[in-house]
Amino acid sequence: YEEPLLFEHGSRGRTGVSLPPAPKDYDPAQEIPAALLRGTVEGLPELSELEIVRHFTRLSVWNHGIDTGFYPLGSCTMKYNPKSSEALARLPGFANLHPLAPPELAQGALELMYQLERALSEIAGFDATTLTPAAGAHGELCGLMLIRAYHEAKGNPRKKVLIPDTAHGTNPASSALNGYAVVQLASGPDGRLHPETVRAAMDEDVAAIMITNPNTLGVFESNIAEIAEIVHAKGGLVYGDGANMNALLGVARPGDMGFDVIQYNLHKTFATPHGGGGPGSGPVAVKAALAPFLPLPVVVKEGETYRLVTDVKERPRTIGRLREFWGNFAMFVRAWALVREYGPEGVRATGELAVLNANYVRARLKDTFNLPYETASLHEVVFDDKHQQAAGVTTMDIAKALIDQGFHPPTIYFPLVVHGAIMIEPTETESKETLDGFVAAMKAIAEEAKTDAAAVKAAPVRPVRARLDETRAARKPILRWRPGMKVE
Amino acid sequence: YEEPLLFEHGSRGRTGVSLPPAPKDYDPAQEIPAALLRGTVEGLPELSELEIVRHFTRLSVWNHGIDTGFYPLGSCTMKYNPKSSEALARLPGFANLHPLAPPELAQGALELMYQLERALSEIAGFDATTLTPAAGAHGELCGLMLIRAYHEAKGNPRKKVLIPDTAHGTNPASSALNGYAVVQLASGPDGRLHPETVRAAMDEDVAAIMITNPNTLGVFESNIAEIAEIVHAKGGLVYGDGANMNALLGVARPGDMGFDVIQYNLHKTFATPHGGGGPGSGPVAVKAALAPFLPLPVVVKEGETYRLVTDVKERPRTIGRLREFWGNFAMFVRAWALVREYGPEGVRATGELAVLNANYVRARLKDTFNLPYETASLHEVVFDDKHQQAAGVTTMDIAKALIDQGFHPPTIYFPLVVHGAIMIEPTETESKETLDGFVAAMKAIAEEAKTDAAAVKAAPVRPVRARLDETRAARKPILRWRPGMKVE
Amino acid sequence: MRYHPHTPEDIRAMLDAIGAKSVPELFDSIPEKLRLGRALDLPPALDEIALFAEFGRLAGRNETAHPPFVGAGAYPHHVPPVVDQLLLRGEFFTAYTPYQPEISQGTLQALFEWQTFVCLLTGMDVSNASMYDGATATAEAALMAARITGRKKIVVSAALHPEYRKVLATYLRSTRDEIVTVPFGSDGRTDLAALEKAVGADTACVLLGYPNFLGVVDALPEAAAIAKKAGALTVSVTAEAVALGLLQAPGALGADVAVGTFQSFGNPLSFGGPFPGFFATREANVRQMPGRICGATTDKQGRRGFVLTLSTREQHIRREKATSNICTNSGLCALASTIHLGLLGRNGLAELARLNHGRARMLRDAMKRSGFGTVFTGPVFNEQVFDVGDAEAVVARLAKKGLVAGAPLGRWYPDHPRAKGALLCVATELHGPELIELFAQAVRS
Amino acid sequence: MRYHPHTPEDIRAMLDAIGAKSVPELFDSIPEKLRLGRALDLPPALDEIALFAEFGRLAGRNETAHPPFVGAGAYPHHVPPVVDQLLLRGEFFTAYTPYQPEISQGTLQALFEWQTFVCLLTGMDVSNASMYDGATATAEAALMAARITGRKKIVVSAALHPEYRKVLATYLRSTRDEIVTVPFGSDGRTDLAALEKAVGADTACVLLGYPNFLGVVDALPEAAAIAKKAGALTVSVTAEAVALGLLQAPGALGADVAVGTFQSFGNPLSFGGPFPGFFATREANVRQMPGRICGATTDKQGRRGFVLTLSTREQHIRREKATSNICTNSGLCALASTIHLGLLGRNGLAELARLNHGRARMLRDAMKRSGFGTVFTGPVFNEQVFDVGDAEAVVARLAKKGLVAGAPLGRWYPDHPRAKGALLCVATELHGPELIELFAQAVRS
Repeated sequence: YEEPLLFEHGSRGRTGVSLPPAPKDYDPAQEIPAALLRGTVEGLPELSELEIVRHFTRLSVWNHGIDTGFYPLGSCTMKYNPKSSEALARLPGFANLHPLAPPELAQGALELMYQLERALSEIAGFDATTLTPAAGAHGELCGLMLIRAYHEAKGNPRKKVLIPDTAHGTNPASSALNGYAVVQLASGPDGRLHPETVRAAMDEDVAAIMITNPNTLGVFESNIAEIAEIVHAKGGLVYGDGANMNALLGVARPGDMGFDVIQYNLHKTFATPHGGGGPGSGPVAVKAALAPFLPLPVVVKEGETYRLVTDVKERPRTIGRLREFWGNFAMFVRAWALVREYGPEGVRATGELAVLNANYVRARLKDTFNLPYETASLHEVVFDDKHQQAAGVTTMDIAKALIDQGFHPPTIYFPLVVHGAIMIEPTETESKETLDGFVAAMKAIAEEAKTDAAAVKAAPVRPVRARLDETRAARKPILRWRPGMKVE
Repeated sequence: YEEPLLFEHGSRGRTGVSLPPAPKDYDPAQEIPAALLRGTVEGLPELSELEIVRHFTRLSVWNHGIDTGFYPLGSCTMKYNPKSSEALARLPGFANLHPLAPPELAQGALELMYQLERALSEIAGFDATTLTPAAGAHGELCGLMLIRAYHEAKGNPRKKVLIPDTAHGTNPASSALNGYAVVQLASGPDGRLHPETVRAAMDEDVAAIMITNPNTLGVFESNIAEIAEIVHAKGGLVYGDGANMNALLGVARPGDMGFDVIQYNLHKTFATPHGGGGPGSGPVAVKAALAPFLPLPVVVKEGETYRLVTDVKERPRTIGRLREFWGNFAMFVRAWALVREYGPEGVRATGELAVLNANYVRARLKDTFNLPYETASLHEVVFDDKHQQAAGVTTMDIAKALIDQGFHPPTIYFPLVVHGAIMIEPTETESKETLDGFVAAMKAIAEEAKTDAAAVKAAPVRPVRARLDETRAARKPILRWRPGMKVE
Repeated sequence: MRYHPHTPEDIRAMLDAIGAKSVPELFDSIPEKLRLGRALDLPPALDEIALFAEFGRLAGRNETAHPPFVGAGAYPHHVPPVVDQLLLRGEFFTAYTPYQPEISQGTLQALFEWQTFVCLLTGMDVSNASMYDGATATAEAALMAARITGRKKIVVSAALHPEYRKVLATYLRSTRDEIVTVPFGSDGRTDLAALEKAVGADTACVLLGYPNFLGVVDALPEAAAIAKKAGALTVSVTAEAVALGLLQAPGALGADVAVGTFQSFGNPLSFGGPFPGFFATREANVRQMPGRICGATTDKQGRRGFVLTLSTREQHIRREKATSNICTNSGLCALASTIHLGLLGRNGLAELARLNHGRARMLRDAMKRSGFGTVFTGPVFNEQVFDVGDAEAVVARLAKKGLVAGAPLGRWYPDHPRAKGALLCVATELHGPELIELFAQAVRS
Repeated sequence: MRYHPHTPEDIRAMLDAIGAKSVPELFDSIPEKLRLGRALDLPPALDEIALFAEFGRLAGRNETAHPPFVGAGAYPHHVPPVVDQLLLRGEFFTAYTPYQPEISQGTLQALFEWQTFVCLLTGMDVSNASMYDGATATAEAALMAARITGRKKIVVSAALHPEYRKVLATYLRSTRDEIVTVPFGSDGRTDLAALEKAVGADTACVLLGYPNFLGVVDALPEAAAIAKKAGALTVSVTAEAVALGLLQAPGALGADVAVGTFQSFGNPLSFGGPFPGFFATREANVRQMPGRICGATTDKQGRRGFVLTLSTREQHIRREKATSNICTNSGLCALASTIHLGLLGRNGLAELARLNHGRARMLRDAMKRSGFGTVFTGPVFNEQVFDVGDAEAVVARLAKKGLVAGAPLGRWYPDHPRAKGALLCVATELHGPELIELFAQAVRS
């Protein structure tokens, strides 16, 4: 079936809500200047509740979600989102709590934030954590602001940030947004960053190095301690992109490796739902030297009472505010629920099984697909399309063919250091049978690439749409509905 | 994709729950004889929570529901199930309330039942209502038991029940289950039951007549008052099958037409969800003469306090208990929510718009499909496949072809008085556009029946399964999974 | 009106197509004098916010801080939120009975899984797709036994749930089948000597609770042997299905029919309903079973699929000759049980059952420390009867504290010598050690 | 462990396939001295029942009987349950960013609808697929204005939400753009004379709340005219988007950028987040917009479909040259708003906005009867500032009664002459006549 846009059906005067009547004696026009008033908004839909329900129910089934199948997007950590957490986040005491409620009416929420902060500090090996950033990239921005504030306090904000070529795009973007020039560092033939590369680039103008560990090849940066020493020796700081924290849970801690600051992605490591693109939550954990600069608010415990510090006077060196309120609290609830259900053993098992799953996929596929780096993998593994190129089948084709097999494709064409990268992160919540099914699908596609490349290139045929024309979308952007709109 | 049975996948030792540990010091074997104990149950699935979520999420999308599209099943009243009602039924004060909680801890639930009973009495025009029956057929059984008790109290339970040939199958089945012989009455050429037919069959052995009004042809039994007089004159009672109450809401009341007792189907008229076959709720409303016989419990209000009467001593003439507890309370909550949101105007509009929708479909399709009865329709309309037979296309084919158009087929081959019946009940929650789409689909199928009958007979091709072999299912019944089961 | 999509323009256009002038005209087939001619006397319409306020008020009056300590046919259990979130998928809860199998495979496969769960837990060969509840399933079992044996006498243990027995009596009133009730002994088990005496060549079936209403694991194997000797069927009735994770399957102990409710799996208490009744029996009786049955078959392309089958037993085909009049059943409740049982699985069910048994032991110990012993000596699962002196007084006193204390047995067994003090209490996974302690203290003070 | 499917057999088989002896061996690439070597110091694992008990305890400490009377950037509104039931569909909430459009059309079409809603309400040409929240959207708007104009000075009204202004300051700290704050007058509107003075050839943009933090409908057309004359952009900031159902669209009043949050549509308060930030602007600025954008296109067969587009602006393509570093946004919150706006529709939105305005008037009358006047004279939507004598004392006193009373303005404007008594209060569809009366009485007594 086809489902029109909300704006393309309905009938004048229909509604999907049941509202109390407006008080009779008040007319906005008596108070607000006519020029500032509008009538009903032309173009808004007019639909019954059933029509809305059908619309979104029908739309939903055009999506692949973790709940419908395997979702091995590398660097995205698409693990199961517990339904318990959804129920807990909806408890009226959380969902209906106003951010400006007096602290005596918000003690439960504050206690939860306080406990989650401490747990995140412990898990990554740091001294303090702020929960306020909205997502991973926001956490990076926060971390770089802390680094800038730290250097400014020493009299010189410095100019540059070192970033390896395997980094997520957010790393250079966050640096630029924070006024730092980016120096890209080449990783070695083993997929790792080498101390000599860092030593060569490091000088007194470098504010920090940003390192993802394990990196986006799934490889542990085993020189991290030495690299940190090199950077620290010149007064620089070491920033950790925590997107891949899932690999280390309970096994190793960035704070024990020389990192000064790291951001979490609760929507990756702690299973808060990705929601089709957000919301996320990007807490930032720091060593004591950076703690005075943390953004507000800060949760403090005084006796048995919790309180939010929001006044700069109490934290004069703070970088200030990053959000209109305290952060994505509903995500804190979900993440804390997971930590509480797991306990220390469960958290460690999470990291171990994530690494086991990735290594299993690697072992099963390494004879079929090219492995550009032989180095050991942790939580994810990167292949490429080298073996399939002869038949003219590319990574894009392999991805689309996987769709027809009922799997979400891995992350493709990233990291940039691998040409035609196929980046697979299974996560710990997937069973061996699911991985076996995925492996079988990948092998079947590799086989078909040899025997019938055209069929692979015609994929996907099963979903509601075939390959979409992205060039057309960008060349003549149609970014909203307008009356009479036709896209053919 | 294919989805195995729960019992066909999984791995030994896997689980989908998180339970507290059992107390350490207790061993059931010390208390319960060994012969009465079992180990773990061989064959039960062993799956993680994610596997369960995927299993049922995937299964669900193989279903058509009201939420996915139009569902014009005649006699089933497949109207929109409000999501508000789902939220309300889940309020902890309702969902977690034990049926044997002391009345002082259940006043809200009792008040709701009391108010719903009164509303149902008013809507159908009766003196008292019992909420206890589990579904429509259970309500019929209850009503017939009341009739039997009434006659027994007069000294003779009588032997027969008169039932028109248009009746639902539950009517004769309920009569038989209650020990009455069934006498079938022929409806007239106008689809109505005629007084002379009743007069001819009526005698002192007849306990009651069961009438559905409007009947399953969607036709109002306009002779109802006279028929009731005939039956009453011989000491019989008039039972109303309330399956089609939707047609009369706010416009006319069975209690004002001579009916002595009627059952409701809350899952039809009051929008409680059908749930893939249940649960329903079948309250029974009666005239004062039958009230003393109502089953227990009865809700009474004493001052400002509500109480359940469960003791036969207080109601010595009761037919007794029909359920282990009080009835399908969670459905009462939903039905009462609808009545409260609608108010008297909304309830009446419901009936009016249901009838408008049915008449609109009738008007739009009557030139394309044969209308076996010309008599005016109320909430549903019955066509047949007479015009399509020449091409060898049957009602079954038309139904299956509708599936490919994204619609649930109407009720087919019922009522039995129409050969190849196509029984359409749109309900009031469907929009004109939806009806227009359905009409267009029906016309397209009629057209295709002329030009390409084979294509119609090959339907459905879009769903997850083609036509299923029902003969095979009945001939060699496979009614459960067994290890190694193959169905090919 | 958010549920009525009709705009004035829509109505006018539709009336035009019909050829009618007004909506009331569509009701011309109803004689004027049979029309209501006034507005219904119902409370005025509420907007959604007012609706939630009103229902919040009603629900609030029933809220308690702790789970109830009463079972007696409806059991307080934890329902994992995942069950409800899956149930709320519109494709499940807004679907009708799966009469069009091609677009109902979701419901049908789930029902096939439900039937399998019922068979696995009860040790039976076949199960139907659900009944209204345990009590009506019990009545249907007795009717089936009478049909199969051609006999009239139904022998029932006094320890079978009293409300189930009342429903049985209501159902049998018109068929004039005879019900004979057999007493229970001081161990809370059915008196086998009395049973032996009651069962004869005229007996259609013997009905026993397993566990029974007193919480006791009744003498099912012995009762089944007695019934078998007389050519009667044995019907095992289970209201607390979690017990079947610890206790031997009724089918393995000689029962011919197993009925009851799976409410404990995935279904909230909801003041007593709806609950998923179950009905299972031996292969030989399949064509005598009441209710819908789901079966496996193939489609035109040879793929496995599911359909409702053996419908020649049912009312919509056989009318007055049907095995039962049941039509709508408890499909969604059965789905909830199926999901919950899927989550529990082999180990989870065993653990949950052992946990329930352990919690009942914990309650017994706590009550003992409070000075209260049990009334019956037979083995129990998660329910037991305590002697608390004055059961009704305890219930009333604890209600003031917001505690639902238990079921005073005197309401159903007024003539039992220990009726006054007898309080039937349950303990499940919801009753943690602190709560059990709090309860035992509250009963005393 | 219900979330870890690995059985011991699975692990052994997988290790065999890998050729490893143990799971720890898989971590050999981590130098021994960098490993933790101890268990994490976290609270012990909880089973699901204990988990619900613990979170019930935490949530219970924040529960109040009545909706809060404070808005100040987060607004208490009724969310129809249908919104949440649709959001809980796993296909929506467990999906990632729609980078594979063929299997993400559900999310993509909904985002296209979100963008359309944002454009219709703000009167803008283009919108992105959402921002973190209103404050960061405001900061991004200032950065965009600086990019477009090549100018450094950001002029901001003191009546713009103070926390939004703080976030703006944090964001601009590294770019060394200058922020100039313009005061507001006794009517609660931005002082236009001061604005005129502050805006010049060096000004990138003017930022105004609409309505502003004081609840007042600010002088947007006049401010936009001043900005336009100087070649600066006007940024309209709306935290209470319901107002856009009553107030003229910012785009129609001369704004070049409209930002803020649609929290009021479909998103619970959740102690302040997550909320759906929005960002809309004129067509000409589309390639300077931050964040993801969804666009319409066709598939290979010519059918309309949707994709994320113009991604050359984004970090994953452009890295340090991107318009913003934003990646994850507020997709699910935006979906909630889209569903709620779909339900409201043309009439519902207008009604809801008028209802909110009426309730604020009702509150003003009730407060007047209690003896409390308003502080500012300008027109308001659903928020207004009352003079209650000692605002902090009132808040503390009402908290004891479980009422969340409002936001004492003195926290943000300590130097305002009437700061001590000033209490910012909201009234929405959730605040019925009785509750408003109760509140006005409680403030007095």
